[in-house]
Amino acid sequence: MGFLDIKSVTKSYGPVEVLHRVDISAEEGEFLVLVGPSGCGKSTLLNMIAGLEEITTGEIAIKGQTMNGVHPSKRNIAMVFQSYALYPNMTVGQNITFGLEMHGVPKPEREKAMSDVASLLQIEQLLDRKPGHLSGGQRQRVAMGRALVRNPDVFLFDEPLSNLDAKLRVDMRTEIKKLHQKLGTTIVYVTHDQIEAMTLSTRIAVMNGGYVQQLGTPKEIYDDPANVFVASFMGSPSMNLIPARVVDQNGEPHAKIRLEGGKTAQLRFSDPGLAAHSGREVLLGIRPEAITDPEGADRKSGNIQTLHNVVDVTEPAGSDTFVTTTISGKTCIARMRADTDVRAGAEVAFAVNMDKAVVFDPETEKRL
Amino acid sequence: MAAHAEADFRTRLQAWLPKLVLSPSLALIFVFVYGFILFTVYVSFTDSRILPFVDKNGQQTFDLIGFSNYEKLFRLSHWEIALGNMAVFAGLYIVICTAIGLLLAIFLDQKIRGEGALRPLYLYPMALSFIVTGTAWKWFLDPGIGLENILQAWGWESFSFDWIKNRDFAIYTIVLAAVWQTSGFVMAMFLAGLRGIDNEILKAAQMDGASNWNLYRRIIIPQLRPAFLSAFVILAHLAIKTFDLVIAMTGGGPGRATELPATFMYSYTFSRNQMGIGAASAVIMLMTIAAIMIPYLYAELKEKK
Amino acid sequence: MAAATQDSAVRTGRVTRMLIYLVLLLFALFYMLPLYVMLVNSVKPLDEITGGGMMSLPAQWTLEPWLKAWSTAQIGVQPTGLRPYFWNSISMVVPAVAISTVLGALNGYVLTKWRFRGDTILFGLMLFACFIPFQIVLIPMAAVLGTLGLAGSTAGLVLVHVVYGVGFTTLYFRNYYAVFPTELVRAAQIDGAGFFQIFWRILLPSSGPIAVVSVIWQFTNIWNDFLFGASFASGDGAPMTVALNNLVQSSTGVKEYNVHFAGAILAALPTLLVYIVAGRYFVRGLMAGSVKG
Amino acid sequence: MTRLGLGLRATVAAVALSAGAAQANEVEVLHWWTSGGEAAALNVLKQDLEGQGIGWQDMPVAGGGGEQAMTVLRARVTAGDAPTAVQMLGFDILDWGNQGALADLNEVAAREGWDEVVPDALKAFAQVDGKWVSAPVNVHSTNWVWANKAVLDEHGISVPTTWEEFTAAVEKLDAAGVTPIAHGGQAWQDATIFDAVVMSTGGPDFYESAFIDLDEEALGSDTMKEAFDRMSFIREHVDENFSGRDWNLATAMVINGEAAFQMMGDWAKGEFLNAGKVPGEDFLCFRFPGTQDQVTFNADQFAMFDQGGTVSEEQAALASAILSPSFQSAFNVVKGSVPARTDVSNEAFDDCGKKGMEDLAAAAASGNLYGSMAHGHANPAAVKNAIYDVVTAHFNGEYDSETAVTELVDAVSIAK
Repeated sequence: MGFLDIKSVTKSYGPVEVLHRVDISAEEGEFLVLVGPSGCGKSTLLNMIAGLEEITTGEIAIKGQTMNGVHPSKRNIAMVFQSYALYPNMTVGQNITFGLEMHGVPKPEREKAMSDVASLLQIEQLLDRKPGHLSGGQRQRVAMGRALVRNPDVFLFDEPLSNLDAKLRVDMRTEIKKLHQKLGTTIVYVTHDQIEAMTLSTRIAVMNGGYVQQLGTPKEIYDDPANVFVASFMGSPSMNLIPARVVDQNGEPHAKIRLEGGKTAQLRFSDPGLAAHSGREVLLGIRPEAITDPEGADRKSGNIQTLHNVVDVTEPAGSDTFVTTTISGKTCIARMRADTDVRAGAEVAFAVNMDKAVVFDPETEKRL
Repeated sequence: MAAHAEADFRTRLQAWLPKLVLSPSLALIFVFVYGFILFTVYVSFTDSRILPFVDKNGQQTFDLIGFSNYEKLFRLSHWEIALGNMAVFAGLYIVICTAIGLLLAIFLDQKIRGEGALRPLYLYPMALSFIVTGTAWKWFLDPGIGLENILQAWGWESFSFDWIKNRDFAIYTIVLAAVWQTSGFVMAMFLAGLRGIDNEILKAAQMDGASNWNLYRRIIIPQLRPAFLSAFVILAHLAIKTFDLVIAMTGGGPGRATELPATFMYSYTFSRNQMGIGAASAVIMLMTIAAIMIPYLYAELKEKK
Repeated sequence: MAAATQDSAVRTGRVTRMLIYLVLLLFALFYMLPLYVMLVNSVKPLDEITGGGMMSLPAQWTLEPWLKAWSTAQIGVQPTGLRPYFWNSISMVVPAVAISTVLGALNGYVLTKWRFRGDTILFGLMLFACFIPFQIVLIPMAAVLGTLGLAGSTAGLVLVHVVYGVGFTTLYFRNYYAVFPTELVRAAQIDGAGFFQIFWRILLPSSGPIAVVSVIWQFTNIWNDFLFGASFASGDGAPMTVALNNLVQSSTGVKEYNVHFAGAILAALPTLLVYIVAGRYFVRGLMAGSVKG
Repeated sequence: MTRLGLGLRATVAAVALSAGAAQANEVEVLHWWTSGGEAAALNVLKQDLEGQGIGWQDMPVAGGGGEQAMTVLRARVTAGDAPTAVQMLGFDILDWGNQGALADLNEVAAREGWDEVVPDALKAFAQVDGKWVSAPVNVHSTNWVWANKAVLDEHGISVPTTWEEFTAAVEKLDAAGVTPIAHGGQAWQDATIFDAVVMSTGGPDFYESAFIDLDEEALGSDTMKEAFDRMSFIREHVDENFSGRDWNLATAMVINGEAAFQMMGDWAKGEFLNAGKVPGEDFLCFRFPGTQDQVTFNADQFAMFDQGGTVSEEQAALASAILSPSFQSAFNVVKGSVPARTDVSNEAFDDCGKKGMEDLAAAAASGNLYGSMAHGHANPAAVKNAIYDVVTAHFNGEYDSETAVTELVDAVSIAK
């Protein structure tokens, strides 16, 4: 039994089940991120944890106590909303202390708590202003202040950074991470941004279509995706999924792929166990950073395979250059060093790190 | 234990509060609207005259006579005229109000200097009761003392404007006064709608080379759909309720040329002591209202789910 | 207001603008006409009016009709003018507007933020109340008021106006609250605020614009109502419109048109004032809610 | 449905039986006399009662010649809050009396000898089942013609006494470019003329069988068609803007010499007097040509609503005050009508008033006093309004005389 337990929880609206048997358990101090495209059920799940939506079946427990039917304010949780949900008619200070006031905390204590939080978040100078006069980042801080001041068991964040511009988003991301490290409170954080998920979390639940597709540490999710959805959703640019056939050559399993001009290539798998699938059509999953120019290939890798193919497009991104080529009829992105000299139309050598390759069943889209 | 029970009670109370809060209004409406509608339907099947149902001594004074009030109603040429007038009046009134309201709103939305002064001028007629503005209108439209007289005195000898005295045109003067009263309000609704439209869309359309005319026709006016709907409902119900206006301006005349269902209903129920027929006409009016409102409400409320 | 901050993207040429101003001014004249007739005739002696000069400016200006309408005109058997009835109207309109607005706000709050099964149907049923012609309900209303012992009292009139106004106020507030961010309500719930606390502390302070719309609408309708006022008020407690009607309508007596018009403007002053003072918020209120479908 | 109906019936029954709201020692009076003169005259009554220690709770509701007040009355009675006394006309009194809503005034009537001094034709509207239920205030006669003397003199016209003389006068005036007839095109004004025209065309017996007995044969007769033809003649000789005009504006036309005649009840006199005109010098009043011997009347009365059981002291006092000769004289001098009792001194009245009183007494004596159809003293409201519909439609050119006659028969039969 963990600190926060979600046991076989489902949610239905009338006859329509939107969330199917979710089981997640989080330890105290964990930073759990629920990530997925919009409509995947992640916000619904968060709202159920908060008590804003009823649980259809199953149980949600915090510190071993069931929360089913408990009023949101009695769960000792705090929530930061996407729109920040700052009360427009109250000053920042009043916004922060409103919850304490509602819980009957005497005024001096409220003031004390407010000034502590304000100095923690460096928003002392904003306390008398109305939310309408704040910038996006300031509002974000106030919204966090409102959550922090309650000193809750669990913090719930509902896409808190999605309304900020790119730069501020990165800054606030770091800040949230720092705060978590400093306070050590359990956090459940909903986002559709996989980078946020990767950078912030101790564990990630990738959701889609009302199902938890995979629950794991960021590294597990990234390197060991359980299915095609997770593989393509996590990572940017997303994982290349190349149709291939497993062939047996010299007793070892290889991936046979088609190149430009009717040529083929065979890449040896690092995992000999794949020989069992010999003759099958599969999806070969390789992250862009595992396809490089030969000089930039990972020295630690024990299985670098090289192939030559025509370049479609090059996209210099400053730190790296993304090179697009077509393999087995699919567009495939390679990540090369910035100074690599490649031009569109030329035939170039691609070094593929087969240690990082994963294989999916094209029918079920599950890992093989 | 007791504390727990109390907390439990409070939670349950919180859960019931919304419905509890809604219930007084609902109760009022069920009695005072739906109860009364049923009452009216019932009366329409009786031969009640001065009072419904009973006299001072508790004696029943009516008989159930089935649909004969409805039969009488549709035999009355008077009622036919009232219905015909309603169709003309409501049609013109709604269309003209909407057109003027939209035009003024679009014009006012062009960063007009003095908008703040013009707007109340357009709106104020809503604030006045027809008990008296009716008289002012009557005078103004009267050929002997009003517009016709003035223009003729100014030298436009051939000018003629005697609609209010003319059986075939009097209904249009009612439309005129009704439009005067509510078109400003419709303007406000459209203005609000216009102000709510995202400016970026307009800029984009201009980039696309849309002329002002096309901009309004293709981009802006279609986005005002909610405003059109609200305006329609408000105007439709005002049209059906129109009563004071007719009484003040023409009293239903010349002859019966401006009789409307509302004045008909009032006249039969209260002046002519034929409450049964009055109730029957009221039922027909309610059915008309329902026929307009129910599809609207259905569409509106369905959409918002 | 909005005009100042809003940057209309539509550009118009000079000639077009002139035309626009012309049309707007012509309409302004159109709207002013009856008011002109009333004003002009309220400041001239009666013989000038009956002498035929109903549209012309007064040859002789006088405030006599105004004074007479306000304080000495014959309303019933006593020459009290409209003055005493003014307060009757106020004491009826203020509570009726306040109660119907508060009820409408609460209903709108429940119907948007505490939704439950069947709520839209209930709302539709409430809306239908807006469309009942008052003449239809007069007799059954009299029976109910009589049973409740409220006939001939201000309380009865307030009840009547609340009943037939609550549909409108609910409509206005519901549409307004429908676009009010639900996250704020959720945040407040998590903060531990109860049903009324959320309404009172979170929604109500932001309801200014729509409250203006609701108040203007209700104030105008109730102030101008004649039928209910005449039927359900006692003689002394009759509202302004009933007194005005008694001043203006007389089948077999001398008609002092100048006094009638002065009285009419006096009776309309409060509503005119409401429109002028609150009118600038009116469009904003409509914009914030009621026309957003 | 049935249960609801029963429930509502029970409700209405319960409230109808409960007593009115006026407090003891107070009368609440619903009336529509709100314009200066008549209201002031009513104030005399109020002061009279106050002198006896009875308060007067005023409840004026003007509009539509009492229609508005009748609507309010309906609501008040339904609410169980009936006023003590209500100004009423003709058939309304009988209708309410038949509902059992009115108090029995026989005791006062006997004490004060009303039976001897009130004309029978009037009594017919003040008694229900042999019981006095209301106190008549005045008698208006409605078959008057008002004329501008200067205009008539200028064109050498003397007072017409027959329809032919009248048409000759009218055509003469028309030829001279004077508007012969001032008229306001409102249903009741059209009907007021129609009353006089029917009386003049068909004589009193015809009037009685058509309007009082509602005899279909009379209603559909050629005489009726003739009456409608005469209406057409009048229609052709009113000015173009007659439609919707208030009666007093029409009177103003006669006062100002813009028109020669107006057919209107005796209340029009107030307008002339108010304009500083002198009867006999500036203006003339005479019976509609061909009705010199008849008087069509309407009478304002105060009906007393039953306050539970017997008539209250206050109601008795009010009724007695209304019929006192001093009030009858004082009120009617102002109002232009004549007293409801025939024994009041004519001293205070002007020429027109004196003539009115003489005519009334003579007509009452000779059985020539008839209730006015146009003013609800010949038939019930439903029929009256049905006739209005036809008359006004015809007057405004919707029907020709032929159609009008058939429509009249039809409309009356639906409304009966």
